[in-house]
Amino acid sequence: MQPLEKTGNILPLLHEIRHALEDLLATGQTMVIDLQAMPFAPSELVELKEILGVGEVSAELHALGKSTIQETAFSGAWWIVHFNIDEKMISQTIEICHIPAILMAQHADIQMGLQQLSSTLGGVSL
Amino acid sequence: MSAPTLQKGLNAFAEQIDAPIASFFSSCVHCGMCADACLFYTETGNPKYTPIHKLEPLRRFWKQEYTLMGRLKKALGLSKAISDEELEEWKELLYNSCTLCGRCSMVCPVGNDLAYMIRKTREGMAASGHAPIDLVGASNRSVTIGSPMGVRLPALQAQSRKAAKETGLDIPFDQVGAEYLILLSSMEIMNYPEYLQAIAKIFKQAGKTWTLASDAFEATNSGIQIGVSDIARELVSRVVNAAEKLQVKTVISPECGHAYTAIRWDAPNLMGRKLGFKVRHILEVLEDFRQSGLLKTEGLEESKITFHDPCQIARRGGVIDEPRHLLNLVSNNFVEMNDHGKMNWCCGAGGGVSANEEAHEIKIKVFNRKVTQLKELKVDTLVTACANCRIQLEEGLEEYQIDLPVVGLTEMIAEHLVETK
Amino acid sequence: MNSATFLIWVRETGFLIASSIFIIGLTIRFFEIFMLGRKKDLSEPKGCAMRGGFKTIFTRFLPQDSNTFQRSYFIIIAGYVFHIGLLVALFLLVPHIELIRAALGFGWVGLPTPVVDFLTVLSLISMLALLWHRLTNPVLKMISDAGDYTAWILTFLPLLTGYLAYHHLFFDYTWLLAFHILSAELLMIMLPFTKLMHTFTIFVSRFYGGAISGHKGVQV
Amino acid sequence: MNQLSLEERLRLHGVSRRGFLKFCAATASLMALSPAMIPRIAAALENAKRPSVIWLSFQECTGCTESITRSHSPSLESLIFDAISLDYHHTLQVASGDAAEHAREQAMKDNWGKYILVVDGSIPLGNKGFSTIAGISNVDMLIETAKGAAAIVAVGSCAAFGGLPKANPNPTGAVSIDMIIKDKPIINVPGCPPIPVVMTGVLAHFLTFGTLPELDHLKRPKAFYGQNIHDRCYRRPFYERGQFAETFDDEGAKKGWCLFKLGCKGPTTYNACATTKWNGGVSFPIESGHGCLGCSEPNFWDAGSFYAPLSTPIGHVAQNAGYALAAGALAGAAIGFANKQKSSQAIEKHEEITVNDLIKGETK
Repeated sequence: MQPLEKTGNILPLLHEIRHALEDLLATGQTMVIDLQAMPFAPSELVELKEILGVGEVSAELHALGKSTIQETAFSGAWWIVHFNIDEKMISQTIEICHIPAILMAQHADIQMGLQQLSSTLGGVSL
Repeated sequence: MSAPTLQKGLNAFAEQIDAPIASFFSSCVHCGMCADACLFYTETGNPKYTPIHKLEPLRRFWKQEYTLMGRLKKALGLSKAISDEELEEWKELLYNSCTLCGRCSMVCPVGNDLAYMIRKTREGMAASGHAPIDLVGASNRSVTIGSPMGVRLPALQAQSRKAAKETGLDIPFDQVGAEYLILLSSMEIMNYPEYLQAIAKIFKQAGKTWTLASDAFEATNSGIQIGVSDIARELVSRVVNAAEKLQVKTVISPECGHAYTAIRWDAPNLMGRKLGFKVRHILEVLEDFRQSGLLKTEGLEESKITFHDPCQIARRGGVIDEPRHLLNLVSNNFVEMNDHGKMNWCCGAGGGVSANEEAHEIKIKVFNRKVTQLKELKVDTLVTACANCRIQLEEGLEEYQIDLPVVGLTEMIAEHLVETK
Repeated sequence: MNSATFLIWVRETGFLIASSIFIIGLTIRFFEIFMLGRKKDLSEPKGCAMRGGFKTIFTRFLPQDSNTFQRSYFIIIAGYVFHIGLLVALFLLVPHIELIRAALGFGWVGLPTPVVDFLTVLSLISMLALLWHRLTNPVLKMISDAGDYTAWILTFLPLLTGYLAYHHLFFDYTWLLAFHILSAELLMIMLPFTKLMHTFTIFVSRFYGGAISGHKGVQV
Repeated sequence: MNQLSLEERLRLHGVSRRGFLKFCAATASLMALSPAMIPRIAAALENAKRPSVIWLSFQECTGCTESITRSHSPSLESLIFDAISLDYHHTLQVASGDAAEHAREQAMKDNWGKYILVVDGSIPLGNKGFSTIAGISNVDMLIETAKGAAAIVAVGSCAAFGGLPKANPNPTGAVSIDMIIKDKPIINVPGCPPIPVVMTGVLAHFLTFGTLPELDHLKRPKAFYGQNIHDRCYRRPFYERGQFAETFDDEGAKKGWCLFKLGCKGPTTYNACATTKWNGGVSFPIESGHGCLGCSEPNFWDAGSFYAPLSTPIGHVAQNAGYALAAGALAGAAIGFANKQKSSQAIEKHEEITVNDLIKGETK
């Protein structure tokens, strides 16, 4: 059996990533590419992943299910996949940025954490 | 006797419409290629001379009477009826500026035979009284006198005596049982008596019997040119009757284009029966003689010569290879014009144009096409095989001040005959 | 009416109407022509009318000689490119072959779409050039009538809408496809009653013309 | 509870702000919106209130409801449903009989002018009795419920376009929702059934922005129905090259060639199947080896065989051609005969022309 036909969308996508990285360096402009908005042949996402490779940073997030944040071999380009509690994929994107926003500690969460820490400190004596 | 009317003209159109015409009009895509093939257009640049445009009256008639859509439109009053005024306007296009040469028929990409249709359109034109007065006169003389130029038997007899004296040969008249019946055109009798002498010599050498018919010597047929089959039939039947009475095997058309068409192709159809004899053009007969070794010539023309194909003989008659074989028999410097054979350019005077004084000016103007061809070649002698072409060639060359002798092919062959006693 | 129901209409009712008129019209036209008949030529033949007729059907695809070509090169080249493009698009595009297969029960192999697309573009350009020629050349200006322009539009529209539909240009594809089919149906309806009839009668007229020459022994 | 914003409710469930942002990212993807819209979505959802939804099912097969409930437990879709108050759905609700109808009336009263009305199934107009709920005919219930709705979502091809009940000859006189309701914003979410996330995407949009998404000429949200299946099909290159599967089990089919010749309606179908796909992004019909039926297009059920190429005519072409040929031959023979007569008569009428008959006005 011959390999299945390709949409040919990988090459333009790689070009898009290249331009986005150039912009990031030049102006600090970040960008998100939604992989689910594009048609891909069954084999193509695998191929894309192989081309982009694995970079230095890899993170895992646990909020409303798992999320994986993987820097690609091209620093500044991140492969981000969100899963729901059922471990079904709900979103798959490539982000071009210094660090994905989702990794940043959020103001509201810090505040809540701070409250908890304060009450912990108030309730016990070490 | 009744005067021509539009009604008679339209009736004649209806008589002429047949499957070929219906298919021709159905196929025409108005591409305009016929204009580029017509010397009346190429030499004047006037688009009204486009061959298919000349057929507009017939096309409209066909459309209105013989197509579903045309009939519907006519019933709804949406179509323009054909009028006398219109036919009168088209007279110039159908008679003065068409020689029925059929060059347009050869280039038409959908294969339309436009010359065939123009010939048929002329039936309606004549029946409705829109034929040129000079052609009417010529037809009148043909029917009443026996020749369009008014040549009577005594004139021919005088020429025959002269020929007999020149050649020392007998010029036979009304010989029952002769193998060949020789026809002549008035032009040959009056302008080119050499032809008759050449015939006498050639047939003598070939050892073939021949005769003239005192009641049917004229080969030309004004009925064909003006487009009246009844007159054409009347004229052609004289030849047919004479040939059958004299029991000849073959009737020979002289060096005249439309005469050949009239007797060779039209006669049986006009008479409505097959003929009891064969009809050949003189060139075909000469070529027959050559092939059978009956034509012994000596000497070759030194001068550079070319051949003007008469349209009716070549493109409309299929006599194309014959003159070339004959020319190469007596010349070693025969060259072809750029367009020749079935693609030759007409001299501009055929199809009744030469008999039509109204067409004189344009006839000379379009001769420029032949002048251009001849200038390219720079020959010493121009040979042809049609008396009508020959007159136009001589007259045209004179007008364009070109000094170039024009010779009939039959005479040229006769010049080279080996003298036998 | 929305595009989807319009598409169904042209594929169903529209096609039924168009194909009926097309077939009825064609048949009538052929009866009109052939039933007129022609007189038997009683003159002794010099050549063969039949051979001349059938030969001319093919030989007249090309100009008689190089001089004729030089004199009319524009109309010949543009005409050729236009016809080739049109015929390739009509008979070698797979969706069209499927239509033929559905209607007649047989089909053949098609060409890759980019090839058809390229020839369609050439065809469209040629048609525009031919129109310009018709509007400016003195001969064509004189001999052209409403029928010539109608025929041009009827032929141009299916090519154009087909091209637009294939490239999804300007309009929603469903509308374009429906208009493309509709334009082809208009062409079918009008073909028997316009000069487009030459599509079929060209073989008849070439035969007759060639037979007249062939009978007289003129090489065709 | 209904007065809390979505973010507040999520926080009550112990979801962090990060989790909320992740939810927003997934929602953007779900609504086919640009990722750049995520901050706007977050801002909107922070304040979004829980709207009431009334779901009416008329002449339908419950396929649409099946489709939307395919994705169960705490999936994204269910979170969206968490965020709305589904106050009436006669298939899904626990209540029955009078209580059920009462729930609808109560929800209408409580949220008059604000609730979303979701409808699946077409409305039979041939006879009101063809389809009733609790003794109320479909058309009456629709008109009554639509009055207080903020917007109507016509889910599935039946509600949107009349669907299979409307298929020729349409025995029940079925019509789509927009044929009856003219004064309310209507959004069509066709498909047989629609892709589940497309249904929830539309609700998410309403929830997020409080407005309907941008619609096409068939009132379908452009975000999901703006793209043509054929354009986004990964088998498109085969179409270009002229490589087609001729049967479902030939070499071409095995090699994944284009399904055009097997009747694929992809070229005239606008839907998100080729990108969003089905069953959590697993596949879609063409990927599974079957041509697109065009189920999200009006009257797809009357567009001829599912297995006849799009370029072929619908109906009995050959038979019709036979009749036309016969009719043409008859008419042609009659006309041809008349033509022939005309010529023969002309020949009969022919008066011989002599040389004296050629000049007009001349009498001799």
